[in-house]
Amino acid sequence: MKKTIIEIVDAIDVSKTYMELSSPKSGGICVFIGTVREFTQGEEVVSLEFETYRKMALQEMEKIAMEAVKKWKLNSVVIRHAIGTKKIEDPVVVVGASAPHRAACFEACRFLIDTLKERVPIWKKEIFKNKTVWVSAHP
Amino acid sequence: MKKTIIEIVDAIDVSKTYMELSSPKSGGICVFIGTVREFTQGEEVVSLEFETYRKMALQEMEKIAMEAVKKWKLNSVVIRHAIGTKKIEDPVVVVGASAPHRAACFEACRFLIDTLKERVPIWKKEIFKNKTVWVSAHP
Amino acid sequence: MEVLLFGIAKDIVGESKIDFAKSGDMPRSVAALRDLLNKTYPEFAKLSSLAVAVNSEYALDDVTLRSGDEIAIIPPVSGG
Amino acid sequence: MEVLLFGIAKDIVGESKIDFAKSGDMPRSVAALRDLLNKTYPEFAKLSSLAVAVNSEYALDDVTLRSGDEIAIIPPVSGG
Repeated sequence: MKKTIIEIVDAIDVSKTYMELSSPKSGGICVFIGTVREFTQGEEVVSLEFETYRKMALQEMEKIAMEAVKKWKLNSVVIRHAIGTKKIEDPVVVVGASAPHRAACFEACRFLIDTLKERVPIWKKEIFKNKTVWVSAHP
Repeated sequence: MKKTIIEIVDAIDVSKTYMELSSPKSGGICVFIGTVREFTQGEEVVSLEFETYRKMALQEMEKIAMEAVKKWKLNSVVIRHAIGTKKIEDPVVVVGASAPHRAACFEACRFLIDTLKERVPIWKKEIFKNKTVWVSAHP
Repeated sequence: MEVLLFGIAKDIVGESKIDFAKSGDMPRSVAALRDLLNKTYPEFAKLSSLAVAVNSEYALDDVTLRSGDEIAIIPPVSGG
Repeated sequence: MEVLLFGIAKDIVGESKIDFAKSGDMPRSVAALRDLLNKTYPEFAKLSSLAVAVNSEYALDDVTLRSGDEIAIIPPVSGG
């Protein structure tokens, strides 16, 4: 039985991710945490605001998890994204994979975050001192 | 000032790794945890025993961290290895890197564990029911 | 027929949804919906991309829209 | 001159170090040390590889050994 945890939450507790991914069948666990960086292209960020089309986002996250489990024979997957206002250094997304060997968990973890960024309906607004920007909205 | 944490310990507390790597300058943190798997090539493992040439191991880990910080412009690096007897599912090694962007932290994290396995003087003995094996000792 | 709006799409329209039952001219396909949006709100044409979801799945231009469908405008996503 | 032993090297010799002050025939280079070990303990020749560290740095065959050096035999490493 493969374990997948898919969640959209108000605040992420990173420290529990490891226990969620631990398994006697795994030799490697890879976790990626995306956090709010204080500068974007030289401009100081005040905060980020995330919103989501929750029903569809959870469905897309579930599909991504399933694709990864199948492709890399993973024992477990976590995909957890935060929404709402996030300050500098706050975690906004955590993805992780555990597998018998390390190559699989690294590749899967990279796939999880790359694919999440491509197709999960979550939107990020950067709040600067004098303006706000919907990230990636314009070319 | 780049932060690097290099340690050889009796037991690893994985949950603190994230806070050690967190930084307002980072947008991505990648952590790899190596754990004891219950089967190796179809044989059930009872436990693993790790020993080290501590002085040299710490020196080699430090060199690996410095190489990674320089190559990927990391904000921080953790390399922590456990020694002694480890049971199924115990963490034996944690490596992690944080960087402004995710590609760098993934590549650096993979480099840290791959290079550690190649040259840090730590030795692993697999304890099976009826025999013990020094891993990689013989062709 | 209601169309849900998110992110910059919500800002462009100034509402979190458009109700086509009220306005009367309900588009019959994803392509027709895009045309209508671009005509009514020229700001949509300036976005990097614009996807449409029907019943919470990405839908190509030829997908037919029915009155019971849950439709959503998906401007460029930027999670993570 | 003491030579530290780890992992399978310790098992082969049956001790955690070799003291060449006692045995008298101290090798003068990394290559000479390897030759001596392979001659005295044929099991060393069966290992996947065998490295030598001098003052806690990997040392090539041509490195000279001095009596104050900290020397260690490094059988194939297997951390992680």
